[in-house]
Amino acid sequence: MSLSSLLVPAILFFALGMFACLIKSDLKFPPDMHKMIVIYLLIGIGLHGGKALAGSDMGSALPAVWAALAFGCGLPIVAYIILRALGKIDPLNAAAISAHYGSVSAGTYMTAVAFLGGIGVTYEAYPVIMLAIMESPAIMIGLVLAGYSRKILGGATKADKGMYKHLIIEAFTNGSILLLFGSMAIGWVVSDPSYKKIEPFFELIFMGALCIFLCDMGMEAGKRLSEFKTVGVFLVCFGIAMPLIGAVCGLFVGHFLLGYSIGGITLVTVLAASCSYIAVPPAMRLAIPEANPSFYLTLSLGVTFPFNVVVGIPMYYAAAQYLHETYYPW
Amino acid sequence: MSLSSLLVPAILFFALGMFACLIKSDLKFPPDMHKMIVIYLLIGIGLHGGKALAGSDMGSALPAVWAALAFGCGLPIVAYIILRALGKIDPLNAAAISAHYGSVSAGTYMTAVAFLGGIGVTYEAYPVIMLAIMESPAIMIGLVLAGYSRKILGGATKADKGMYKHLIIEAFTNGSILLLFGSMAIGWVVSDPSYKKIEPFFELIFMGALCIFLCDMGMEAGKRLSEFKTVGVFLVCFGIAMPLIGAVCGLFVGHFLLGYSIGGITLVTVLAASCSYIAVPPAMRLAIPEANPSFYLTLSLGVTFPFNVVVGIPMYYAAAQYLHETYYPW
Amino acid sequence: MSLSSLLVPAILFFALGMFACLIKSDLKFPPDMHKMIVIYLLIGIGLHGGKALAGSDMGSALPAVWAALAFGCGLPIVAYIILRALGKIDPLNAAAISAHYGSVSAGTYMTAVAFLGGIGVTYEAYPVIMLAIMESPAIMIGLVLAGYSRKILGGATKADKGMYKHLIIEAFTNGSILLLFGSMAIGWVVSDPSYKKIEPFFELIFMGALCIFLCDMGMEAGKRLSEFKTVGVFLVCFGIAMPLIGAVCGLFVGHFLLGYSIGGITLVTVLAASCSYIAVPPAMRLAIPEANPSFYLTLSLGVTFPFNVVVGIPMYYAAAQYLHETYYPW
Amino acid sequence: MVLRPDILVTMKRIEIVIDEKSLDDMLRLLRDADVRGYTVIKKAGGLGSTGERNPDDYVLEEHNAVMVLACEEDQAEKVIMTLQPKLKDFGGMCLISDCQWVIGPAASL
Amino acid sequence: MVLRPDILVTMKRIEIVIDEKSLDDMLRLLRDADVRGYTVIKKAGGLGSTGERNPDDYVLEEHNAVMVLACEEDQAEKVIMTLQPKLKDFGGMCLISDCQWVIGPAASL
Amino acid sequence: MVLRPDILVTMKRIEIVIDEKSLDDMLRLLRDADVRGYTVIKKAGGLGSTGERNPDDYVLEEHNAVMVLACEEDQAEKVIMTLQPKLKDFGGMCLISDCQWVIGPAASL
Ligand SMILES: Nc1ncnc2c1ncn2[C@@H]1O[C@H](COP(=O)(O)O)[C@@H](O)[C@H]1O
Ligand SMILES: Nc1ncnc2c1ncn2[C@@H]1O[C@H](COP(=O)(O)O)[C@@H](O)[C@H]1O
Ligand SMILES: Nc1ncnc2c1ncn2[C@@H]1O[C@H](COP(=O)(O)O)[C@@H](O)[C@H]1O
Ligand code: NA
Ligand code: NA
Ligand code: NA
Repeated sequence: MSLSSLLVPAILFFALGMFACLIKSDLKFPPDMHKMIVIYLLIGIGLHGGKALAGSDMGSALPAVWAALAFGCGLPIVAYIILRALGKIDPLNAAAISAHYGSVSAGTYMTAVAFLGGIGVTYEAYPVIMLAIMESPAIMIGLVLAGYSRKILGGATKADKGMYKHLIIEAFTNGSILLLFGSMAIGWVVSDPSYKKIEPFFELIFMGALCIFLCDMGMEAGKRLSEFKTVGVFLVCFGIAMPLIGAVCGLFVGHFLLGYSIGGITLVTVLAASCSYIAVPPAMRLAIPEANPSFYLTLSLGVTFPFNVVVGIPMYYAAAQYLHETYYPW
Repeated sequence: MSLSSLLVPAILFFALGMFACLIKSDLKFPPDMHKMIVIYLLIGIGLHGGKALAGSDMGSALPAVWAALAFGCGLPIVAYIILRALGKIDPLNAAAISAHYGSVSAGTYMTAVAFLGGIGVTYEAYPVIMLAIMESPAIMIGLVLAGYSRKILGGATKADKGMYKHLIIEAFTNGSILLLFGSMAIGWVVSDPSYKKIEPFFELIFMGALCIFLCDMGMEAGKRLSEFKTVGVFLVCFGIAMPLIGAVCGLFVGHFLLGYSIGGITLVTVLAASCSYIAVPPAMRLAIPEANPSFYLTLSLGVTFPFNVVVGIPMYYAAAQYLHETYYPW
Repeated sequence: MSLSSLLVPAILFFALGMFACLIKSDLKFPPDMHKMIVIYLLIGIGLHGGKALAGSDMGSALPAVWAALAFGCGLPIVAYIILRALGKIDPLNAAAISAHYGSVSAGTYMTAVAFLGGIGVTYEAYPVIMLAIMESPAIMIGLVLAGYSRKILGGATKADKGMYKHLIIEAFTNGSILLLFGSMAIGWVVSDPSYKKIEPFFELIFMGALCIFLCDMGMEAGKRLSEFKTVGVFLVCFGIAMPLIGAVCGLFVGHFLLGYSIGGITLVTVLAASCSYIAVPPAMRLAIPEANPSFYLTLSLGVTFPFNVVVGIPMYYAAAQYLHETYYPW
Repeated sequence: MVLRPDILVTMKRIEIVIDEKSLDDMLRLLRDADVRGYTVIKKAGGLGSTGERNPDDYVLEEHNAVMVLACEEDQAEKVIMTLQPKLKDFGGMCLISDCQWVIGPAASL
Repeated sequence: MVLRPDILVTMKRIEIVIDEKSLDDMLRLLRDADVRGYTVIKKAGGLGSTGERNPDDYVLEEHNAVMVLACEEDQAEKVIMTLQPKLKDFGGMCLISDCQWVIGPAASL
Repeated sequence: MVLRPDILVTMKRIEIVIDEKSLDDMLRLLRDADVRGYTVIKKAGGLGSTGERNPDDYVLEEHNAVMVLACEEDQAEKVIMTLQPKLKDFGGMCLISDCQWVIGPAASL
């Protein structure tokens, strides 16, 4: 893997966005533009994934589903323990932060797809299912951790049952998850000639639109990064260490348990290492109003996301490559 | 026509939007996104239509123009009579609702185009002229019906002359009509190599963009549909019966008078069966402030539009096919 | 050059936008749509330019840089002298207006590119550097002219040093300039296969998106044009004469000094003739609050921009052709 | 004030700020209290007991709605009596002040 | 109020809500009445005698504009006298209330 | 007013309009004055001593922010004392008026 393979346009645009933020440029993308591109990209991933799944063996998808659930439930607990034991972070903030790490970042996933595409590496159809599944369980675990934390603190449970129900329903009717699942289903059922008609919009121009999205995310990450002082050194370190822990789990699961190709392992690793900034933050804001949003937002958007995009993805790919060549299990 | 031909992505995305609304998902597209896609789609249809017309015999376009005017003037009167005679709807609401059914829905037209494209059926260049022409006459007839209704009611005419003039001018300077006619004219005059340069944007990615538009429309229709209780059973039935009446007229005119191919008949039928939710509602709101907007909006967006998109178009196509094969007039 | 070569879709859409404004249509594009397309187009130009530059001799780019700086500094001074000597315009308004003419309009540049593309004329890679460079120097000269004007007027310098520093920093961190330079750099460094992935989005659909942009600009120009009474006959004449003066300089520099092809000369001429409506107006509003914004906005957007788009570009092209054929310097 | 009193009616101005998500519930309550006029401004931000609400935040986009309604004193009382028991649930703020409504020309009344 | 009276000027606060389409006419009237300061918030919704206006409605998007202007009492009178005859045409509402304008440091006045 | 006085607290309503660019500085000042509640509406337009600000203008897009804050009288004094020296720099306007805050049901206080 040469240096030039790191010069993926999408990642360079991310860097451009961060640079714009760094030099305090007045560059600003309209907020609605961001929402539109997210909608477009989610549908695009969904359709593409659905089409790929339609052509693959669905029995083999089950292990991916289990892996997704395991990540979604396991990683937040690991994160919670680390935050509590090593960082002495107060229980409610720890719970809120943890939930984010069980979930995924579609932006990181798409950057990884762009990265793999740039160096011509193929991958399995299943990771996209994991992407769609992983957003919700982490929210549930976040609620459980919050309840546990409140018990520790001994205070009255501020969050009533109605809210929990509301949050659980929301976790499954969440717009982006619905869009992802819905377009996966559509990609699955439509005939090839029908798909061909919409392919130019959803596939041909996808990578370009992703560049604009990542440029915007770069600015957003830069803004958050500039607040890193408020979160302290420990949390910043955690924001880099936690994706690495997730990555190790992802590499292990992707290679030994799922037995994917290098591309597939990379994507599974990226899913495990990434951290939500779409569905989980609003849920945690509602479920744990006592937690400080600037903690989990700075970590998720300002530390872990840029780390994964700029450093993580190539690293995970290299690790997947090494693993695949060294411990070839068959 | 097999079931799979109904699995047009555009229609599936419409269903996804309605589903999102049904399960009360928080999915929401930015309002500006909707406006942008509408602008894009109108220009796209216009350019495509203009280019097609440039290559066809303009003398043959005249019957289409007459048919459009006849639909625009005749259908609202039919609707008004039905609403008054059968439904005992008060005159002003009847007038406001009627006007909508003389006009057309570009969204339904585009879905029909996507449907025909999906099953590989070609069509004449003229229906797009009808689309462009039909928006305005219905507004005029709506004004006439409103004046007539007011005379019946014997009250002072609330709407002054200035407003009528204003509305008539608006009916012809209306943004979407202008965009449609303007881009038709541009598609007409530009040379083929020039057109090739803009074709990727306006044609290649058209069907994909239409999917996003219809997903949004599905949510909008779902929202309106949920208000159907306020309009009552009679009006909901009318909202399904009236497009069928329009469709019968459309089939007859398209086949026997215009002598179009199956695809062309289908489009003419769709135009006659569809019902405006762009230019007519604001005009009626201004012209007949006494009418209840939730009546005509629920009917147009919540009943007739989804009926046409999901059930109507394949039905009209089947009918056109049957007609074309059975009563081949030549 | 036949008449049909003037029927470039982009220019026709500009005319459509002006027409919509003229007939007072309610056509209106969402403001965010405009911002989004501008962002997209700037990135598109930048990437394309960067890619072209990567394949060309960078030593030869230096003369283009010098020419850009010369235009940026020289043209405002010429404009200032004309406005003061012939028009008796008050010093501060003259300074504000002048600054605009040293800068460039990316919209005009892109229209010229579309025009050349439409008639199949190629051009050098260097003018895009000039486009990126020329926005800032004119702002500096504007500040200098403002300071000079204030000295003439003998009043206290209203603008403090802090603001000057702020403006100079802004001139270099300005969003659009950053976007242009940034994407030029990205286009430069990315590998060909990587570029291919984002090309469909940034190049294939570029010309179509430009049409929508120019339709919007047509409406904007129309709105401004309708205010031409407030600026008076002299300024309107200036708004047409000044681009012609710039064009003569551009033709001379492009042909004799830079030795470009017909396409290249046309673009250099367009840059010299065009007039900023993005970065310069806000800078002048801040630097010279005493100047009347409706003067420079009407001139820049309402007079010079439409003049260049509709009349100027074909004229400059014809002149470049004539010059190239008559005074072939080698 | 020198203004002719015949064109001014003394009224109460009620100004409410709540989370945009609760706006529909609030409007329903207002309609129950027979309110026949109000103005709503959405996408407002603010700071309150539940922290900051920033409509421009990329991830945690939260909006307030500002509502203004002018009504006669007894109507205002009715409104306040209807709203007051729910105010804790809605959060936000509810202010009342005095104002004068300018009425249009008598002819067309 | 314990606030030093030298930094407060008693003024009238005029608050107008009208259909956004009539905003330009209204502003023209205000300029005729020599108003030299106002604030406008667009895209407001509301309920009034002509029904609901909902800026978020997909089909029937209608906007109100909210205008606030602070001026001295006699200026306020002039404004009201100019506006009042047109109020029926504009629809919406026009409120006046008392307020105090905080003036900046005297030095730079 | 017949409204039960136990649910009303007399307060001051401060209304500030400034350039959106200065909003952050203003909010910082307010936080320094221990303000614990405010509401902000952005993207307002207006006319003032520095000319027109039009958030819809294509080239010269300029926004005002409207801030409303309700607080007790002594708090209001503190706020005004903090803001007043900077008002010239900020430009815009700052109004104070009287209002009454409606407090929620006592039970959940
Ligand atoms: N004292 C206040 N002055 C102005 N606005 C307030 C005040 N308190 C609360 N608000 C507004 O009400 C919203 C919700 O308040 P809360 O429920 O207390 O968090 C805040 O975001 C503010 O916009
Ligand atoms: N009593 C009121 N209180 C607050 N706003 C009002 C009131 N009456 C009317 N409005 C506003 O004025 C707009 C137009 O009113 P109208 O012309 O009566 O329909 C409404 O949409 C409201 O936003
Ligand atoms: N008398 C006034 N009434 C209402 N708003 C005002 C007034 N004076 C100034 N403003 C607002 O404050 C902004 C800035 O004012 P200025 O700094 O004087 O230009 C204006 O754009 C208006 O929105
Ligand atoms: Na994860
Ligand atoms: Na019809
Ligand atoms: Na120039």
